[in-house]
Amino acid sequence: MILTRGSFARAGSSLEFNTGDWRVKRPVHVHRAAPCHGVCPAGEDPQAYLARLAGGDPRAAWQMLVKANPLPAITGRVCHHPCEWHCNRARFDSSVAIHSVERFLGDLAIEKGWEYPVRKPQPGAPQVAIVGAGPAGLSAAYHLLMRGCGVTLIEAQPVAGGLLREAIPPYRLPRGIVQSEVDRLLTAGIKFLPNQRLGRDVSIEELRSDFRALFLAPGSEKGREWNVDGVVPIDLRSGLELLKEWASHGNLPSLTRVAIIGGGNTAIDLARVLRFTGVPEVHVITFQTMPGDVQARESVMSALPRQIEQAIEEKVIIHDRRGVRRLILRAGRVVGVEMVQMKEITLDDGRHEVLSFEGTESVLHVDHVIPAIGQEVNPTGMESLLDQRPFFATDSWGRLHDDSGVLAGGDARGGWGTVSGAIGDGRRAAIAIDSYLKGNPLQADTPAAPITFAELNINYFEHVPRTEIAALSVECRTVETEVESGLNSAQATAEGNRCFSCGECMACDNCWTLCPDNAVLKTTDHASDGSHYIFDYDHCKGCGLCAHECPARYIAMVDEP
Amino acid sequence: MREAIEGSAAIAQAVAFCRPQVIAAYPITPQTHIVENLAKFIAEGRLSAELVSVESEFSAASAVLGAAVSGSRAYTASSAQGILLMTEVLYNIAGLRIPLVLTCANRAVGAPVSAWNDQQDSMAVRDAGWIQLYCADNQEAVDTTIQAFRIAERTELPVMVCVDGYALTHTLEPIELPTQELVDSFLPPYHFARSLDPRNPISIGNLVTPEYYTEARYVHHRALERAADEIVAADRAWAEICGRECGGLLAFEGPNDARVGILTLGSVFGTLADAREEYPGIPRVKLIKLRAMRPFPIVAIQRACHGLDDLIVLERALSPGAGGIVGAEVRAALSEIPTPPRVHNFAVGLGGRDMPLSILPRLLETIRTSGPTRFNFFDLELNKVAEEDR
Amino acid sequence: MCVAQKHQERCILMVEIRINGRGGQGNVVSAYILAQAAFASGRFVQAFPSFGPERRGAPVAAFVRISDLPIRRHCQVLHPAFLIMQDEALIHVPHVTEGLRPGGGVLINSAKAAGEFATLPGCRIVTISATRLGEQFLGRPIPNTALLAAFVALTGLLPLEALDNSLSRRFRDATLANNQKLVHEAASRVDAGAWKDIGNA
Amino acid sequence: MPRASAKTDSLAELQRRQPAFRGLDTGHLACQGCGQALGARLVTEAIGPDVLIANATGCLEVFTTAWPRTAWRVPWFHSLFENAAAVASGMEAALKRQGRPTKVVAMGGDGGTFDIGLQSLSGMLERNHNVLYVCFDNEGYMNTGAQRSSSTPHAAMTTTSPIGKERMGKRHLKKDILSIIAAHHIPYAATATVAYPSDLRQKVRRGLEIEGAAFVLVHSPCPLGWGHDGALSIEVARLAVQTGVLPLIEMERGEVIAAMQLRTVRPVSDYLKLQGRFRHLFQNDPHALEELEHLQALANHNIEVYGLRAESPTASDSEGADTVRRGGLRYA
Repeated sequence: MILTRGSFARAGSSLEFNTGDWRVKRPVHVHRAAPCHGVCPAGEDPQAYLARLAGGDPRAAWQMLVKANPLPAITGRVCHHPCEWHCNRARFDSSVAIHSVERFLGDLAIEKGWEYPVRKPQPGAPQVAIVGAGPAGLSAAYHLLMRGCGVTLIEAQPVAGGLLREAIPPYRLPRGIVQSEVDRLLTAGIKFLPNQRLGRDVSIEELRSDFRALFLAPGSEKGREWNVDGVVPIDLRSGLELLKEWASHGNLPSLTRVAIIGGGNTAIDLARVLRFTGVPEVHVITFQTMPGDVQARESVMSALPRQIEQAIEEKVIIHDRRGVRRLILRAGRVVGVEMVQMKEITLDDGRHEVLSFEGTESVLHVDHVIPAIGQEVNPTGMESLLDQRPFFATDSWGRLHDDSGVLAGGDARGGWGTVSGAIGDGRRAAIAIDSYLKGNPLQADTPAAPITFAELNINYFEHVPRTEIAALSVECRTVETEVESGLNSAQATAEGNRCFSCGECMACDNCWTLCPDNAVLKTTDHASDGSHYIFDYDHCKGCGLCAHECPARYIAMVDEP
Repeated sequence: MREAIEGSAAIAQAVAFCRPQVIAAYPITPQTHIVENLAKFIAEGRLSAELVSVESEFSAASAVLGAAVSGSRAYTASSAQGILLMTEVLYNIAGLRIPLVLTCANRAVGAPVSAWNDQQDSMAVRDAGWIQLYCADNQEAVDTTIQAFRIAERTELPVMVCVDGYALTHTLEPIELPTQELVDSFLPPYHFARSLDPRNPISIGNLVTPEYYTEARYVHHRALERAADEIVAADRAWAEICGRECGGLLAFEGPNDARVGILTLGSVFGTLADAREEYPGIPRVKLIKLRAMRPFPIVAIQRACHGLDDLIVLERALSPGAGGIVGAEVRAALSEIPTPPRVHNFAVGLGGRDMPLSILPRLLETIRTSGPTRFNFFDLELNKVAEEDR
Repeated sequence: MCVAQKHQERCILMVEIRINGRGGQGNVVSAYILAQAAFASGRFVQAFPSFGPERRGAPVAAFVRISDLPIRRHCQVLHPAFLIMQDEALIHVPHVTEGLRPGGGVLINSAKAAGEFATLPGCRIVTISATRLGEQFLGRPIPNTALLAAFVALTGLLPLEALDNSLSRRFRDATLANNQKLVHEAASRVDAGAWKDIGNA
Repeated sequence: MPRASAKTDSLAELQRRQPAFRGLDTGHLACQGCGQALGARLVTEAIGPDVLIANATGCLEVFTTAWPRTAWRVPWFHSLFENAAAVASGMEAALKRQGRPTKVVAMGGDGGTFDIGLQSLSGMLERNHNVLYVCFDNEGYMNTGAQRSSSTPHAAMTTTSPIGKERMGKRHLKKDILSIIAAHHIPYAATATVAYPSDLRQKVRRGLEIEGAAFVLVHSPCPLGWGHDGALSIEVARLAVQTGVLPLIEMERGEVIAAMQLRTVRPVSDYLKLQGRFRHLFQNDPHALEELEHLQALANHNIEVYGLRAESPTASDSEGADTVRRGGLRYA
């Protein structure tokens, strides 16, 4: 090296000096699941689609969403949205309105007619049969299409949709939405055979011989046996039957004072429909607890909290922590029920037990009792696979036995009892069937340990209130008009920007701005690992500052290889 | 008792034993460990002194000057640019005949800036009128520091103790540390006849007209020459009470009848001593350790070089445009004796360049094959120099 | 002449050791502790850092000389007989093992087996997971004491007790006790005397 | 500037195509997580290429220019510890005489600015040279191993203000350099910190645009000297502001015209407990408690004197100013 006069040095000559060997640890980009992704029953990755929405590309956001859930316009209205309860932002100011964004994207896709990312099956593609065109069946069909299988969807009813059409009232899920979203899905390449009831028009054996695999999603149509010490009113009808009858023919028996038994969505839906159709006094009795003041071990009403709120606004009278001790009948018809305080608790080993407390009896004068306590699978045509059980017994993928290529999902499998859960079952079943047909191993797709609030660096976020969705005032509500309004594009994008982007780079430039060694290089497109930055390991000294200041904890410090 | 201790820590302990009342210093590598240790002693109550953390070396020298002239023993230390920043004050302190001790942790001044060891800094202020003593190892650094206070206070001349930066200050070696009692018996409490005192008000720092200025400079020069005896006396007195001496103005090792001598200042002396053991086959060499650079011991040098055919003068600095500094002064001293040895003058180890043991045989080989060298850079690597700059 | 010979002890003319570490991790303190231990066991010693500004994380070195004769030289250690590596990532630093005498001993703080460092030519490698030992005994990931103890055990240059003595100059009560326990545990992790033959420079 | 693509570009091409001017580049020898290295780079981003820099001796000078290498991509000049401002004055005079528009920026650490270089700084300000002086304040002489400077905070441990029976760290208070600068009535002076990069770059630009002398102090945490982990440098710098220890103010003609409001004021101990230099204040010892209270009082005093407590949250207060947005949009 020749000494320069006065020992001057030329610009940029420091780059030759590799300070990289100062490292003991190095920064790497590690995608980790956000909590919302971890808990979504349908397997959605809300962080991913919120990112694309915030980036100004709603279509890319919708495409990311429908990678897991083909029915966002529907779940955007009826899902119980656990994603929002686990959203890290809830511990900062308020959770991101993921549920409303999902609805916004679903509605936009319908309005714009965005194509589903599936293509018609190639000739000679393996053919799979699906029984039941409810959310589980539709989801399985869609995910099998995505994986190149041919799908034949068999439905007992004349139209697809299952409970979406039959049981969920339009003020919560407008028929138009179900119609357009389900039809867009069917026209994407599914062979749909309506009015085909298993056990009547087609048999399990035929399906197993004609098709390479079979997915059973018949739902749970049969009302569960209900009586009080063996006593049953002569005109007993289950809540779901009444709802279905009302949904298809629009008529209901004339009732004045009614007691609905149960704490789930069906009970609340029925109660509100009865109120809308003029029944003067509607009671709901459940041994579960209303959300809000739940004590230890108690189980909460599974109905959506907002639906319960709106029901109360519509003067539905809810008796929680109550059960029916005795039916008071006159000539076989109900004139009253004797209620007692009850509570369902979870024991240490996870089992549930219902306690009733003598000395807390009270009488409620009603002329009708309607049990809405859940349904079981209608076994006709599937007796051999059910063998006397109320639901199909399956593994986490929905497989009845691990080699047979026969799977079941949705309500027919018990468990979730939610629309998003059914959609998740459909997706998992499709994955299992695909690996069964192609013979490749089955990997669990549960995301890695989700990022906790404590791991984020929240210094970089501003407090911004959540966009609250408006609901019609009680006076203007009718059973046909949707009670809750959706988000507009600006509100949806604003919610997208409120997302902390847990575990994924949001190109905020912190690492690039704050590296004392210029060892983080910004690329204007995605880097190979999905982030927008590349580490210059020739010069990075491994100080860990970028990892500490990354708002989304997307950078981890790992030992030198 | 003997301890394996870092040079700076030992020097700090020596300074503490001398009971300075005011310490003023400004951080500069490689001096910092000395002042850090002193600060620690003060914080732990082992040394009662005022530590004045001044804002520059210019003020460090000014503060200790103020303290000394007000009746307190004072101490400071610095290196390289720091020494040069206090130059104006150094001349002032010497001319006013103020007893002070300063440790110069030797470091190259540049430019270009260098943090490493050579003796450009103390050489640059050799005409400031301070006594300058160079230490060959950390034991001498400890002993010389203690002697320096006595020399300064008896001669009323400031003493600069030059210790090689890093090579000595940052090197841990076995060192015999005296006790407080031993130092108290050697060094009486600080007493400065002309210290300012309202009971006997005097003015110091007067303007001197041409009529008296020459005599003032003469007195200062004579004082420095006479200080040579005090330097030897102090070394001898110290040897009497602790059995160690540093060689007074100059010392040498090796056979008296050697024909070749090597004169050095500072820590390279030990390297040459070890080299002599390492290379037994080389010609017999007398190693001369010059301790006092100011006052320059002309007679002692003449006596030490008696009978030598060749004298190599190795120094750690140079005067650009002239050549060797010590070399020139040694040549001048030897020009007075009848058969002076041929003097070969080299600058070596500039800016911290390593001086390995092999330097001894290479030096002897060089003078065997070539005539006397007026001045050259012994460990120059010409391939690093651009053509036009050669 | 070598004083040791008269006592039939091994005559050590001069052993030179280089401790490679990183700025701010007590590299120089390790050199001083080793030298003070050797001094306490009756030998002449010298120890010094690599001269220059020390930056946190930057690869640095410190040097120790141990001899039966007074050490008067003040020059760099160019050909050490032993290397102590404070962390294994230093292996990536270009020419970090430069100057090591052929057949010299290299002690590396690593959880890996010595075999995995085969790339280092012509030298005998021993590894010890000193950081973990530090965490275990001192509650902090400090490898220095464990490395020194292992080194003393491997070379037999000085008795382990000398190391304890040197530590007692720096630490007191609980910390000292933990350090001393750590010394004996670390020494037991390597086969004592394996390097006895190296270093008779 | 062609777009830097991750897939096709080599590392070197990527380095050339960064969408920001980096006057201080990689390969320098600063400690891991050095606040001053980051501060200097952010300052050069705001200045741009058309500048002459006069740098005082100090950490920044040493870790950027070990021959034969330099990390500077702009003309850079280092003479001595105490003369940066004087050298800059000469540069500015020459450029004015030559009619060249190039800006002159002087840089120094707190030692080179508060202490040894104060005289030449005062001269430059008094003569109102058209120079921006940037002081990187890491509160001590860190290049020489963390000795005390006049900028070291009260009670902080350094190697020349150690802890012992007689002392609890530095006895004197941190020198209020801004008031000294104010007394020169120069057009613009400000304090900034690496924890708020946009605020810092904005203030440097303001200093540059104003005709006449300007001064910007950049608070620069030093992991070695302050005793915190390199990864926490930004967190420590932010807490210095959010506790009131370091008021971020702007001055024109010596008068305070703006100060970053603190949305939530944090207790001083939040800032102190991250740093080794204050560890002694957390032992149970009456002196320690006394000094802890003293530091809290000093912070309260700052909050009062500069009116730092925010009435209502704003986008430019202590929690709004460092808000990030997807895509990296920043206000400066």
